[in-house]
Amino acid sequence: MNLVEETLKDAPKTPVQKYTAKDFQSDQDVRWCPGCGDYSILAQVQRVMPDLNIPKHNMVFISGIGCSSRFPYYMDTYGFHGIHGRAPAIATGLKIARPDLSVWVATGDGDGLSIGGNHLIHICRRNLNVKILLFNNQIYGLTKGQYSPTSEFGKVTKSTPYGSVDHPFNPLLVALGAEASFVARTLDRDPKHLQFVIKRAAEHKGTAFIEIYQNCNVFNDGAFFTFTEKDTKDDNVVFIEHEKPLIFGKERDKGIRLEGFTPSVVSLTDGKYSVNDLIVHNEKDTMLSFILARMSSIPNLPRPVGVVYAVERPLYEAEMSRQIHQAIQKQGEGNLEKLLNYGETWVIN
Amino acid sequence: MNLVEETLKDAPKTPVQKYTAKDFQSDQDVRWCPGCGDYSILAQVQRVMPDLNIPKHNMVFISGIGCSSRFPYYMDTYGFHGIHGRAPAIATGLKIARPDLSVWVATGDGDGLSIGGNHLIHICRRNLNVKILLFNNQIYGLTKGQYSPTSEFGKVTKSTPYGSVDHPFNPLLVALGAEASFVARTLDRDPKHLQFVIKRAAEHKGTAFIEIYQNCNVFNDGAFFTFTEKDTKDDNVVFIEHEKPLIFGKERDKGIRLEGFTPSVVSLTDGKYSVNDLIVHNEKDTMLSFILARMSSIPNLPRPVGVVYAVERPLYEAEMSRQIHQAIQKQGEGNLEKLLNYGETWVIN
Amino acid sequence: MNKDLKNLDEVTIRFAGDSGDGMQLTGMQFTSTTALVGNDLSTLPDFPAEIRAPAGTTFGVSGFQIHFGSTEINTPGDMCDVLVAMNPAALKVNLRSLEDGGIIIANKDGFNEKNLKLAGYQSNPLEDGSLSKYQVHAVAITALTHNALADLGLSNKVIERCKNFFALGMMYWMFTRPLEPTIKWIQEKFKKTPELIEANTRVLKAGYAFGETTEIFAVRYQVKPAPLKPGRYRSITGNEALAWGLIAASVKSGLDLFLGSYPITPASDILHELSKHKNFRVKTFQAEDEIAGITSAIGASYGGAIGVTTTSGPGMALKTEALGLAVMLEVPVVVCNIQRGGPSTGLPTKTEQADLLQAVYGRNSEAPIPVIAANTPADCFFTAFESVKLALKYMTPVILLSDGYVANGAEPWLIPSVNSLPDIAPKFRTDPEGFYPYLRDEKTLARPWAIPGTPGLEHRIGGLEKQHITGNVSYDPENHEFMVKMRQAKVDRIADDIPLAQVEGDQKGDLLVVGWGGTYGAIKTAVDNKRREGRSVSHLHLKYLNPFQKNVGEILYNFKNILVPELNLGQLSKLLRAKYLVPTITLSKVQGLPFKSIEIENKIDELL
Amino acid sequence: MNKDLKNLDEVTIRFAGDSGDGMQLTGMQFTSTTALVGNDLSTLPDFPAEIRAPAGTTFGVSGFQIHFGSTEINTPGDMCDVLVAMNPAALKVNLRSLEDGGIIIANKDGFNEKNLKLAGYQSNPLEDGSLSKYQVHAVAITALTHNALADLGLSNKVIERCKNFFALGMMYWMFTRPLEPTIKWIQEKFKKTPELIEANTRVLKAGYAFGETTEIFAVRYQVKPAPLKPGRYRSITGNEALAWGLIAASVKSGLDLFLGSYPITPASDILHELSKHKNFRVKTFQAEDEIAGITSAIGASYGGAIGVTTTSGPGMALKTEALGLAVMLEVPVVVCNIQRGGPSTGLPTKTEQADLLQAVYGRNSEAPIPVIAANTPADCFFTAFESVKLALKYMTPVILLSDGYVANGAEPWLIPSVNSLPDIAPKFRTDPEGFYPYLRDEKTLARPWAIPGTPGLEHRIGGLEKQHITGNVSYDPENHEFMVKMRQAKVDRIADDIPLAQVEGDQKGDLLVVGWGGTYGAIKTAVDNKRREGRSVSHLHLKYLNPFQKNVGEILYNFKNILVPELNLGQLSKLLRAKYLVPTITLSKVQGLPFKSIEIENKIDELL
Ligand SMILES: Cc1ncc(C[n+]2csc(CCOP(=O)(O)OP(=O)(O)O)c2C)c(N)n1
Ligand SMILES: Cc1ncc(C[n+]2csc(CCOP(=O)(O)OP(=O)(O)O)c2C)c(N)n1
Ligand code: SF4
Ligand code: SF4
Ligand SMILES: [Mg+2]
Ligand SMILES: [Mg+2]
Repeated sequence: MNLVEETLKDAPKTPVQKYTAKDFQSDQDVRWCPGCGDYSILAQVQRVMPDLNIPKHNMVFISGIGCSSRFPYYMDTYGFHGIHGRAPAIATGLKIARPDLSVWVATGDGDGLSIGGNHLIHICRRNLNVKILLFNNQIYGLTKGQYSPTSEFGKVTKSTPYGSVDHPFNPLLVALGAEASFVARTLDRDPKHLQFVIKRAAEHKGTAFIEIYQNCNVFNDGAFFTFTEKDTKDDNVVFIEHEKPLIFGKERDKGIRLEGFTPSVVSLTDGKYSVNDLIVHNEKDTMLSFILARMSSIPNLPRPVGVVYAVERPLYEAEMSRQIHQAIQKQGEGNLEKLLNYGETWVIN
Repeated sequence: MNLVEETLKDAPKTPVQKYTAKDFQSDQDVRWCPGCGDYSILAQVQRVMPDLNIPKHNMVFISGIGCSSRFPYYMDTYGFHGIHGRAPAIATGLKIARPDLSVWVATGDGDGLSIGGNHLIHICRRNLNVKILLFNNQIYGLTKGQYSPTSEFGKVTKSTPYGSVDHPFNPLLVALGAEASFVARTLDRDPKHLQFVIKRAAEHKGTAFIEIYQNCNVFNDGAFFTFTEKDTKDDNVVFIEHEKPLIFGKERDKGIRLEGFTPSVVSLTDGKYSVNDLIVHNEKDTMLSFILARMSSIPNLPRPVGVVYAVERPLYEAEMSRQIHQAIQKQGEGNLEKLLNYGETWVIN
Repeated sequence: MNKDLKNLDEVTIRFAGDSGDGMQLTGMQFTSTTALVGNDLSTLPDFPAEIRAPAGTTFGVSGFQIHFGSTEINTPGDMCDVLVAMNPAALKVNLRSLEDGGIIIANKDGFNEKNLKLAGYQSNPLEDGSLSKYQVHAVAITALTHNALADLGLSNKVIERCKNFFALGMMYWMFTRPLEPTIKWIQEKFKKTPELIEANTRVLKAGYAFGETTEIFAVRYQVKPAPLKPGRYRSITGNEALAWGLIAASVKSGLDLFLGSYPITPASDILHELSKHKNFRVKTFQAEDEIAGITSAIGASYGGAIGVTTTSGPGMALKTEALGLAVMLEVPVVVCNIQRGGPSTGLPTKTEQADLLQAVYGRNSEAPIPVIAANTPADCFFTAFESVKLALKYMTPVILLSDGYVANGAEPWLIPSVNSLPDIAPKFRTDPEGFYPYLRDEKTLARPWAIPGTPGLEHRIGGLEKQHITGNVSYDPENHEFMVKMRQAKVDRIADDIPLAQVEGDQKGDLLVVGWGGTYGAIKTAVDNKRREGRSVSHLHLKYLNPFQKNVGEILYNFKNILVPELNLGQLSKLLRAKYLVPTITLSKVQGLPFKSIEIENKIDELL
Repeated sequence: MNKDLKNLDEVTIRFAGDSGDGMQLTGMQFTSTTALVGNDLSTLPDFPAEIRAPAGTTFGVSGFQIHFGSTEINTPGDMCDVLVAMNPAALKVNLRSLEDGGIIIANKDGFNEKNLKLAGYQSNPLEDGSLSKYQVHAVAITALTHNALADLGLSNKVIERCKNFFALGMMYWMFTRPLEPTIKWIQEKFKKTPELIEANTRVLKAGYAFGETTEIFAVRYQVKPAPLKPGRYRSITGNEALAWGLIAASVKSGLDLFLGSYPITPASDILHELSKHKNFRVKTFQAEDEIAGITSAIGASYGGAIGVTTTSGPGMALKTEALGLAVMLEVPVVVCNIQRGGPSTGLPTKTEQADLLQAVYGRNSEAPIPVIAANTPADCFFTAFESVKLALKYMTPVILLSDGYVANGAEPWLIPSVNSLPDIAPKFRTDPEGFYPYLRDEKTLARPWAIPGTPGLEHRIGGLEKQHITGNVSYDPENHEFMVKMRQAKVDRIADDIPLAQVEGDQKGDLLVVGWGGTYGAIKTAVDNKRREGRSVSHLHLKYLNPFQKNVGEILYNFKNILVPELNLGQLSKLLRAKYLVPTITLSKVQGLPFKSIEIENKIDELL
């Protein structure tokens, strides 16, 4: 037993009493702009946490820098406000050292995909059991309004008065390209769905990557209103669910069908196609996940929202612990005296 | 006209005389280990260059650090041996400043996908007209044999005496996830194919990402022999060509067929399937490119080699030049006097 | 009504309110008008760290300070004479920078229960007598604004947004400034919404009239024009000046400007500014991170552009490795570090001068880089220009140090004529005859700039040690030592090229105050004041931090004591002591705030 | 045959050949045997930069130098007495480090036309008289090896690979060392291929017999055992010792060791070594880059492990930003910088000491970090242990400086008993009562280590400036200054805790030679030699570079002159001058090579 185990041996492994959302509110004043989408994300996370059956002393939220990265301050768990882009690497170190903790990363489209892109894809490929909430507001909020790697081509911002000439990342595709084992998308303005997806991520064993569409009402107001507002949402979002066909529309009268690999919208009322012609979602289908992720780049298709991909594969930290366990089993607990005297030695009298 | 244009106005835009491969050999002794796969890559690049109709004074090879990154020293073009992982960023700056140059990046699996992963995905998304040769030997060569982000799970190396616990990247998938406009794979030991792919990349307008399987005979000998050696190659590699079915095998008696999205090997001789049942490659099909890229991760499938994906989309540097051009057209060439006196000024007598 | 008209030499005013109250705009209008009437001035905006803090809270207070006068003005003022406070939080935060006896103009309507509570007041300070040592004018600014606009049918929200102009109007009256410049500005700004022209103009005039007609202000002030050098002036912030200095160097040199940068406070505005000037062929690349920012700039320089990168704090730290590459490659890149409070993320919106030792020493191995610093907002223009000049002439990276205070501050600037700017005459190598990539110019020790595209000059460079002259990779021990010393010698040689350091004041004496960068104004003011009192004190301000100017040692030895005020724990001090073995006295302030000149004066008093 | 047996106090031998010739192995065997017979010794391998340079070229030469004696040995030797050269390139490269009159043992068979040409010789130096000032023994090593193995039916390739043992055998004879240890090693090493046991043993013996029986060597040497402290010894390299020191600290403290690292020469071997010791629960994480290396270590430390990162040159540069974070967070991480030649990629396989100023100053803003350096290979054990101890006690990042020379060099090490190692007794905070994340220990000023998983201690930390005690984000000016000074004070306070600096030699005198890190052996040898000549010279070697030990100033003031030999342009000098205002004389060497003691002796002569 090391000193950490020794020290924490009596700490409860499950919550002693049933938490409420309020238990997860820290004593810090929340300082996002009034109206910011971050508030809702915070509220939903705080609402979901009691359901996870994890004592809050075992939870850690780690972030980089950005408005979104202020998140840890507001959670009454352990919190670590890191440096720009490096949260996944900090989380990796912590999770390897302490597989017993529930480790969460809060990041932004700039933090996670611009400066931090490399750590993000590496944590995905390694598959540490860390949950990543990427607040995508398609803008740099904290630095007051430059375009981000998810901003649309041609976007006019402080740093691109003539419009940006950058082709944006598709965050889901980046995560899938790095072979993340869990990839999902949800919306700041859909509390239920947000809660659902967070819970699913928490249950997943492995790196869970969640893109959250988040409104920055100060520098990029309404970027996702088509997908989040009442009057347009139903016709522009398809909520995907495992083993369910892709149906959407205010009247649930439209669906997504594949022609070859190309998804297209079909009407379920004009007699041409029925529910049976539609894509049936399968979270474990790698290729389907690419098709769904790509849909955001194809005009006139609704935006898929939900758990796009979820498969299990070995956990990095578990494999590492296994190696250590095996080494100890085979060679015995390390003996310092033996180590220092290992190999060739000689005695001078 | 700026000083660069002024200075270079008389420089030939096409080669004055027909080059040979030898013209591209610099005066530096090549210092890779005898037998290293890098030699062949160098030779093929030198062989292809004369066909590109670009004067060598307009060519620049940029690299990071690694055995592979010594590449620029051996090319009798302009060469820039950068720092570890940053070649794509250096190339981006150069290409934006000088769209007239033919800019190439030579990188390794460590240089390009470990430390340099972020710059790599960002150059792909931005689509600068830069050619990237990634020498994948699934090992860190220059630092004498640690595993790399493409090394297989369980690999025993100097830094992983108990076997690595990292799930490797699939380089093609990473590039596709970043929406690279040209993605290909080729082999150090197949000179013709290597030449072909390099030429195709050179012709492509946009970022071209080429994964080259490269043997490190000192630290990872034979990593790709299944795919490169005579007796196994035909049965383990499928050479993909635009608009051609995926046939392979020593006797060209096998093919790849899709079941749903799942590729599988079928025999063309057992009467069950014919050529018409096979995947026909289409370089422009995004979804197909993912299926082909994913094949390397599926056991018992041959390795696809060739141009996996090639589409055109706007060039970053061209868009930027366009904005400048338009600004000048609209506002006239910048006038410093005017700038300094722009806006509110006042006179003190 | 006839009111007293008092003459003043100088005044400091601070406008303070909620982030949404338009205080920056108000301050800038007051500044423009004040400049137009011929005062010398200096300004300092003071942003909250939060983007939009909830209204009424102390951490959401936004301030703008202007110091103007009929004499030379070098700082935005230590303490204010007048504080305009739009709500209790603004009063609370800023009261400590108000002179005893100073004037408070408070928006009475903003001091409601909710706001008082948010600001943490138990009782209303406008009423509880706690402000008795100030001259308090509680004006119902909100109500008066409503009155003025009553018949226009505007929404409450729009009306509320105009109230800052009421305050501005009052101040224009109080300091006898004309309304016309601001009215013209309103007309331009709102040309698409005539109702806003009408509304803002009315409110501005209403504020002015309020001063004129009501009883509450007994006195009115006049600040005569300052004896400024004749010529055309403009107001300019440090970041603007820096951006323009780079553009000027581009125009003068005939080279395109390339900026590779990643946004970071307080440097982002340089990126914003430069990205506007595409017709100067300026190419701005918002990189994926700071490393790509500098390496892209190196790539661009290698290609024959002026490669520049701009950053601050953590961003500067990230550029460390690439700076070493630039040293090895000997390519001209300019790295602008707009210093902010640290360490780590620190105090992103606050100023500090604590990156000096990093700039001079902060790289692996011996990697000398020239370092120069900007003294004032307008001086950023010259400093940026000079940085490019040195970088091109010596084929070297150059670090330009500015800071949050200089970057965001503004001052009137005598617009230079383009012809008066020094020439920059870079040359690309074109002759293959006798070309070697590391064959140096005898005088400057610079290597040739041989850009890709030049027939016959194909060559290869990189971060490994290179052989003298040929530039080939070399592991030869003697060559390495030679090259290490060569790179150092090249930077040292710049000392022969730059003007000698100038002491302001006597050349010998009891005390020399040595500063660098943004402390210029505060030190100058302090030293001038003390000299006026007859003290034997002089001022040396170092723009060149590496190498030092040739006569710095000589100057130091001429004084009995050396005081070095710095916004750090004594970094310039360390450099001076190590180089000249002179004892120095450090006056250190690390509060995210600039020096007040009084702080320096007090220290001078203590020492003399 | 009866040959002369001469006694020697000390000898330096260099084995040199192609990268493939097994010179490192040969050298290490000679070292083991020499240690076993009780000599003191010091070794230095000398790798080529290329992985496998083409055979026969000068840049592919691999060398191994061993200096051993019956007296105290502190360096691998300035010049060698014996050079074993397996081919012309090996001769060419190493001749300049051979003493005049020294012995050359050359493999005559390696000096064929092709190899001569590859090495750039016009004629055969073994025959053209150009080596007349040395004692040249040209031995047909290859042929003799073939002869010895003629009847075994081995392939040419295998036979060729044995020839280094012939050379080793000859050297064993020449220096009267026993063959048994190596024979035992051969038996162990090749236990799966008995034919190789036979072959190598035969060749070894053949080499020995060759010395014994042929006429060419007239003399044989004996080097008596050194009066070493009694006890059990082992040979250890710097990187091994460093790794083991970390493990020892882990065992002693009861904390798991976490290494986050990215491979880089010459630091990679620490990663390799630590990754072997999984049964000590050591977790090694090969990160995607150096930034992930250190930030993962910070994450692990935050979680209650000993977070360590190891790197060199460009890698250290990349950690700059994260070091600032560690300063702000006040978490214990140990950053090991195995310095190499720079700047930039520089000379990756060569040694240098030029990262000192970077370690002390190289971060944005005021970010003080304790810096300690290893003096010798074995000292790396203690230094690593001490680094962890300080990091844990003061809750601070610590920078450990080693260098390529120390890292790859080896020396005999008196194995410490585990009980003799100092205790490390970290404590995690568990009591929620009165807990504040930045409430400090009064004595050390360390903040509490409150690891996730502890009920009731949930709290939040980060890189923004934090309020004293509560650790909440604070933009308060006074608090910032307070915290900046607090962080500095905490590091300064370490000076009260560490042992005083010890002068070797007299406490007062004409000349003090001050060094740090890997120059220890060369300086000690030089000073000892000069003291033996009666000169008034002493030696002060600084292990603690930040803060300096409390009595350093006092010591410096006791000497008339201060000489600081450094493998840089004078970095320690700058620190000493800035802090103590003492004039220093820098002896600088920046060649990628360690000092020879003679170089220091010459400088001492010049000064005395
Ligand atoms: C190394 C470094 N570079 C730059 C910055 C400045 N910076 C802070 S947040 C940010 C971008 C934030 O964008 P995003 O991650 O999308 O977060 P948001 O504010 O939009 O939630 C930048 C560039 C920094 N703090 N550190
Ligand atoms: C910043 C930095 N980190 C680490 C290194 C050490 N290093 C040099 S090359 C290399 C990896 C090379 O691997 P790869 O890119 O696959 O190239 P290869 O040698 O296999 O061709 C590393 C880690 C370095 N030079 N710079
Ligand atoms: S700037 Fe945008 S993202 Fe940041 S807090 Fe304000 S609204 Fe939210
Ligand atoms: S180490 Fe491997 S990759 Fe490097 S040169 Fe040698 S064989 Fe090639
Ligand atoms: Mg964002
Ligand atoms: Mg590799």
